[in-house]
Amino acid sequence: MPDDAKGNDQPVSPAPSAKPAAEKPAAPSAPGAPAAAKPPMPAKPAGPVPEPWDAEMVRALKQRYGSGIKEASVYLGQKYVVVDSSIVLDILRGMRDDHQFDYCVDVTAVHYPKREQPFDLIWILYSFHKNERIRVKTLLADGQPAPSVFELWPTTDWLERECFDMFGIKFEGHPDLKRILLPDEWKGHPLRKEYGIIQQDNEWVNINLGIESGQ
Amino acid sequence: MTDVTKSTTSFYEEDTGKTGTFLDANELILNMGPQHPSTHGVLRVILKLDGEKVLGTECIIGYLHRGVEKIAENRTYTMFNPYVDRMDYVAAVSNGLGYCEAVEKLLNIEAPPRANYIRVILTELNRIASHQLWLGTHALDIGAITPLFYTFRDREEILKIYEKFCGARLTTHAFRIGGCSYETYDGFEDNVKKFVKFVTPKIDEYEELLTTNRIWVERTKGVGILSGPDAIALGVTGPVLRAAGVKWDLRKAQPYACYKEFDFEIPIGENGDTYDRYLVRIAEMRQSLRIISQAVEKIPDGPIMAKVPKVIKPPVGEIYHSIEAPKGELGYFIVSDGSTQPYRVRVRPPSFVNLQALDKMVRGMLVADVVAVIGTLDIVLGEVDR
Amino acid sequence: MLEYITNYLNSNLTPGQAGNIFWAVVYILLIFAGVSAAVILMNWGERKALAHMQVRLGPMRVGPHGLLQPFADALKLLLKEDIAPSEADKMVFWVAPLIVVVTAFTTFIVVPFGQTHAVTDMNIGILFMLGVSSLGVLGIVTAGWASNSHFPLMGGLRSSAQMVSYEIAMGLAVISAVLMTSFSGVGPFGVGGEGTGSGTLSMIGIVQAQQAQHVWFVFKLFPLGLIAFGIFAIAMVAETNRAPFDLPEAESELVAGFHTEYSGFRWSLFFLAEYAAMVAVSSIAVTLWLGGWLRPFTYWLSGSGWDTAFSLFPGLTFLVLAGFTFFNTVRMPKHPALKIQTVGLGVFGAILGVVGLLLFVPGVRERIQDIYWFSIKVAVFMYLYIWYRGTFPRYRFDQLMKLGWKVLLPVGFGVLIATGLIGLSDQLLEWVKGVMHWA
Amino acid sequence: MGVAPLLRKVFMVDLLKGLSVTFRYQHPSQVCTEQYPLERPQIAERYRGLPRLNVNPETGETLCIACNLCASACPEHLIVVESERNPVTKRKEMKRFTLDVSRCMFCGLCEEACSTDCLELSQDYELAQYSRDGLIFDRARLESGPENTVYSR
Repeated sequence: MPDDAKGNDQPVSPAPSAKPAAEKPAAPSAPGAPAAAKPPMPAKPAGPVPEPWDAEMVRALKQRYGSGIKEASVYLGQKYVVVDSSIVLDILRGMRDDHQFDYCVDVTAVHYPKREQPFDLIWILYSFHKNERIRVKTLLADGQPAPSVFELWPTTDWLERECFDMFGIKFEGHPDLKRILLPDEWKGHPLRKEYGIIQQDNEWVNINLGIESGQ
Repeated sequence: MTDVTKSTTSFYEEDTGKTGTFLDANELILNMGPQHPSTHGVLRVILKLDGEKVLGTECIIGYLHRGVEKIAENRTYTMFNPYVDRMDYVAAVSNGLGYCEAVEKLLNIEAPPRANYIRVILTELNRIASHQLWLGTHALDIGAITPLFYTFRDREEILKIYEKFCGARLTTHAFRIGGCSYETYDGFEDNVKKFVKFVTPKIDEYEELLTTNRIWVERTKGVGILSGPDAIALGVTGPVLRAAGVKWDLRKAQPYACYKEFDFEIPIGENGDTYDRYLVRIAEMRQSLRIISQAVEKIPDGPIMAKVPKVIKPPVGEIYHSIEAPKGELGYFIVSDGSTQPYRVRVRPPSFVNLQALDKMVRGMLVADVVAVIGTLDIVLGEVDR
Repeated sequence: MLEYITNYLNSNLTPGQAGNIFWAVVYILLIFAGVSAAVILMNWGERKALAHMQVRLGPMRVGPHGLLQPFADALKLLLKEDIAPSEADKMVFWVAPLIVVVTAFTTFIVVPFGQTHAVTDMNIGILFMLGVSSLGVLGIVTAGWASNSHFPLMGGLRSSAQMVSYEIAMGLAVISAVLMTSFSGVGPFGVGGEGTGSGTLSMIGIVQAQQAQHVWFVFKLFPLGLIAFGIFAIAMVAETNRAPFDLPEAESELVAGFHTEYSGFRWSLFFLAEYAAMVAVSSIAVTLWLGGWLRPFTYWLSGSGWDTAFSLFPGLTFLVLAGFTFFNTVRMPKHPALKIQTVGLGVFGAILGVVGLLLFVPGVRERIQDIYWFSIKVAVFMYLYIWYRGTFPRYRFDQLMKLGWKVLLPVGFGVLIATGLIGLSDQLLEWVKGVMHWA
Repeated sequence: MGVAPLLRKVFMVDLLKGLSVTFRYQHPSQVCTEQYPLERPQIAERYRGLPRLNVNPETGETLCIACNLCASACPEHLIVVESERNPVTKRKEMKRFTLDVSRCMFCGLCEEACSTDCLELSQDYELAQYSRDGLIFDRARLESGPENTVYSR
C-alpha cells in the first residue's frame, strides 16, 4: 500500500490546448512519420495535424447551422465535427435521418478542468451504408445538461447513464438517469480529473460495508 | 427501456410492503443474482414476474467495477497494457490487440507484418477459446452439463499455446505497442497446425451433442429474438448482430492487422434467435480455424517490433480504434495530451452494450429463457463493469 | 429357531401373505438397508460415470477411486449446521423432508425382489405404489412453500404441476400393462380367447402373468408394449425430477429449486428420497415390463441345465467385479501416498471375490438369483438416469407440459385403447359375426 | 415434414446421437484430469510465475545494479529498491529489494525492463501463503528462489 501513492498522485495533466509546446517525444521514429515538423507548430507539438474536412455533408451542415459547426476535421483519417451544444441534438438527428449514420457506437466524455467549458461530450457514430465513422463532439460547461439521444438510439441508455455516473453530466430527456456502475448513493464522479485515483466515498463505504475505508 | 422500474428500492417496498392482502400474488419480484449460478459472474437481474412469465427486467451492474478507465489516466501507455487484459478476461488477447493498435495509430506507426500475422493467429485462437467457453457455459445454463467439459478440454490446448508463447494462460499481455514482445517459440507453427487438426472434429462433436438435439432446438429456437433493425438500434455488435442477419464484421468492414490478406466468410443468421446465435458462433469458430490455417502457412519472416521509442509519448490528439473482439466491437477512444500518460482512455465494451438488449429480448418469455438469453449474449462481467 | 427359518425359506409365501410379523420386520429392515446401500452406491456410481462421460475422473481422494466419498459426504452432511430461514414456517419446513423420504421408502413394501422376496403382496400393489409415490410431491411442494423464499416457491410450483401431469401419462401406461395380465394367450401376440387371464394389480401377480405368457410385457403386442414402456420410461424420469426434466431443482435457473434453503441433514433427506424414488419407479418399470425377477429367456432357454447356468450369473458378476478391482489395484500409481489406497482397493476386491464365491453355493445362489436379476434390471435404469443427465439439456416448463399433455397423454390413451381392443378381439369378432348373422 | 425427418424424430435419432457421444467418452483413456500434487503439469519455459532475483552463479553476488528500472516499469508500483553507493568501488549497490507479490499481476514488464537479467519471472506457481505479509518478498527470499512444498500425502 505505501508505495501506491507514489505513482498515483501525479498532477493532473493540463488540457492539450493549454499545453505549452511540450518537448517533442523522443522521435516518432517510424520512417514515414512526419518527424520533421517539429519546431514552432502553434498548438501541436508534433505528429500529424488535423486537416480540415471537406465533404458534401459538412458543407450541408455548415450551410444549415453556420457558426454552430465549430470545426470539421480529419485526424489520422478519422473524421470529427465539433458543434455547439444547443444544436447537437438536431445535428445528431440529421446524421441519423439524412446522412445514414444509423448506428451509435459510443457516447463518452472527456474532462478538461481548466477550460471554461470543461467537458467534451463525444458521440461516435457509424454508418453501415457508407462504412464510415464520425465523431460528433460538443463542449459543455459544468452542470450544463446535455440533450439525451435515447430517442434516436436506444443503445445510448446505458452509455448516457455511464457518462452521468462517471462525469456528472446530466442528460435531458433520458428516461431513467441514475448511476449505473457505482452505487446509487455514491458521491462524486470518478472520471473527473479532480477525483483522485484512490479516492473513495468513505461515508458510503462506512455505512454499507461496515469498514473504515475501502483502502 | 427500463420503464418497468423506477428504482430498485421501490421494488422492494412494493414487494415487502404491508399493503395488499396475503397471497395477493399479482407480480413477483425475483432477484436473480449477483450470486446465481447462471448470471456469469456478478450480474444482478431484477425480474418482474407474473407466474413464470417475465414482465420486465432491470440489470444492476457494477459489482466488478475496478475503474479501468481511471487507472489508465494514471499509468503510462506501456504500463496500462496489462490492465486491458483484465476487462474481457476470456478474450484477453483481443483486448490487448485493440489497445496496442489504437496506441500505434496514435503514434502513427505500424506493426511489422510478422507481428501482424502472430497477432492474427493469437487473436483468432482467442476467438475460438472465447466461443468455446461461451458454448460450455451457455449449454450449462440450458441444462446440458457435459459440453462444458469438452469445450474446456479443447480450450486448454489454446491456453497451452499461449503459455508457451508468452508465459501466461489467461491474462496474456501478449502484445506490446509496436508489435509483439516475444518471438514465436520453436514449434509454434506445428502446435497451431496440430491444434487446428485437433479441434476441427471436436467442433463437430459439440454439434452432434447439441445442434439437432430436440431439447436444445426447442429451448433455443424462437427464444430471445432480436431483429436486425432492433439490433442496430440497440447497438449490439458481434455474433448477436450477425445472428440478426446483419452481415457486418469489422474484420471485413474496416480490416485491421492483416485481416485483408485472408479468405474467410462472415456467417450470419436469419431469425436472430438464440439458436441462430449458437449457429453463428459455431460457424465463426470454423472460420477462425480457416484464418489460422491460412495465416500459419503464410507467416512471413522479419522483425516483430516496429521502431518504437523507449518512452511512448504520442502527439496531442485523439483516436478511436475498434476491433472485432469475440463479443463484438471493442473500441478504444484514447485522448493524448502529449505526455507519457493517456489523458483519457475510453473503452467501448461490447458486453456492456449487448447486455442492454436483455430487457428487449426476454419480455414475455419465461424465467428459463432469461437464463438462456443471458448466456447467449455472451457477456463477461469484467468487461461490463470494467 | 433354525427350523423356523428354513421352514419359512422353503415356503412360497411373502411374509405379508404368511402373516408373519417377524419376517416382515426382517424384510423391512433388509430392504431399508438395501435401498440405502443402493443410494450410496448410486451416489458414487453417478459421480464416477458422469465424470467419465465428462472426461473427468470424479472422486479420487477419499478412499481408493473415491469409494468412501459417499460416506465422507454423509458424515459431512450430518455434522453441518442445521439452518432454517428465520421467516420460514418452521413446522412445515421440518416435516417436508420427512414426507418425501417416508413416501419414497414406503413404496418398497410391495416391490417384489423375488417370488417371495417382498414384504407383502397386496392385491392392489401397483395402485398402492403409484398412490404412495405420488404423495411425495406433497413434501416437495410444502418444502418449496415453507422456505418462504422465491426460488423454492417456484421450484415447488413447477414440481406440483409437473408431477401431477406426468402421473396421468404414467397411469395410462401402467393400465395398459395391467390390461395385458388379463390375457391368457402365450407369446408376444397371444391374447387368449375367452379373456381367462388372471387380470391382477398385484406386483407379484403381474410378474407371474409375464411368466405364464412366456413374454415380458415390453414385447407383448409389439409395439404396443414397447410404446407403453417408453411412455412410462419418460414419465418416470419426470416423476423423479431428474434431467432432462429436473425443472423443480433446475440449478441454472432456480439455484436449487425447492431445496434451496435446506442444508445439512434435511437436505440429505431430500437427496436420499430422490434416489430412493428413482429406484422405486425403476422397480415398477422392471416389474411391469421387464419381467421383474425373471431371468432372461425363461421360455427359449428353459431346462434345468440352463437354469443352473443362469443361476451362476450372480457369482460370476461379483468375480468379474473383483477381477476389475484387482486390475485397477495393479494399475494404481506407485506412489507412497497412495499405498493405503492401493491396499484398500485390494481388500475391497478380495471382499468382492469372496462374496462372488459365496454366491456359487447352491443353496444361496438359487435364493439370490431372483434378487440379482431384479437388481441388474434396476441398475440398467439407474445407468440410463445418469446417461440422460450427462447428455441432455433441460426442458423449459411449457415444453415439459406440452410433452406431457400433448404427446404422452394421447399416445398413452391410444395404446390403452389399442391394447383393450386387441385383447377383446375374439369377442369383437363374435359380436361382428353375430351382427352379420342377424343382418 | 418429410418421411425421413419424421422417422428420425420418432426414433429419436437426434437424442441417440448425443447419447453415443457421451457413451464413447466414458473410456478411461479419454480422461484428461491431472491429479495435481501427484502429477505436476509441465510448465512452459516462458512461464511468468513468482519473480526471482538472479545471482551470479560463480560468485554468488547479485546481478542487480540498482538501476531502479523495474520499479519504474511496474504498473502497480510494487517494487522498492534501496541502494547505496559503495565508497570503495564507487558503484551503486542494491541494499534492499522488496516485491509485493500479493498485488503482482505477473505482466512481466519488470523482467523486460531489467537490463542485467537479474529480475526474472520464474516458473514457480505455488504462491499460497498463510498470511498477506508472507507475500511481501524481500531480497533473501527472492534470491533463494521458490521453496516448493513437498506434500507427503
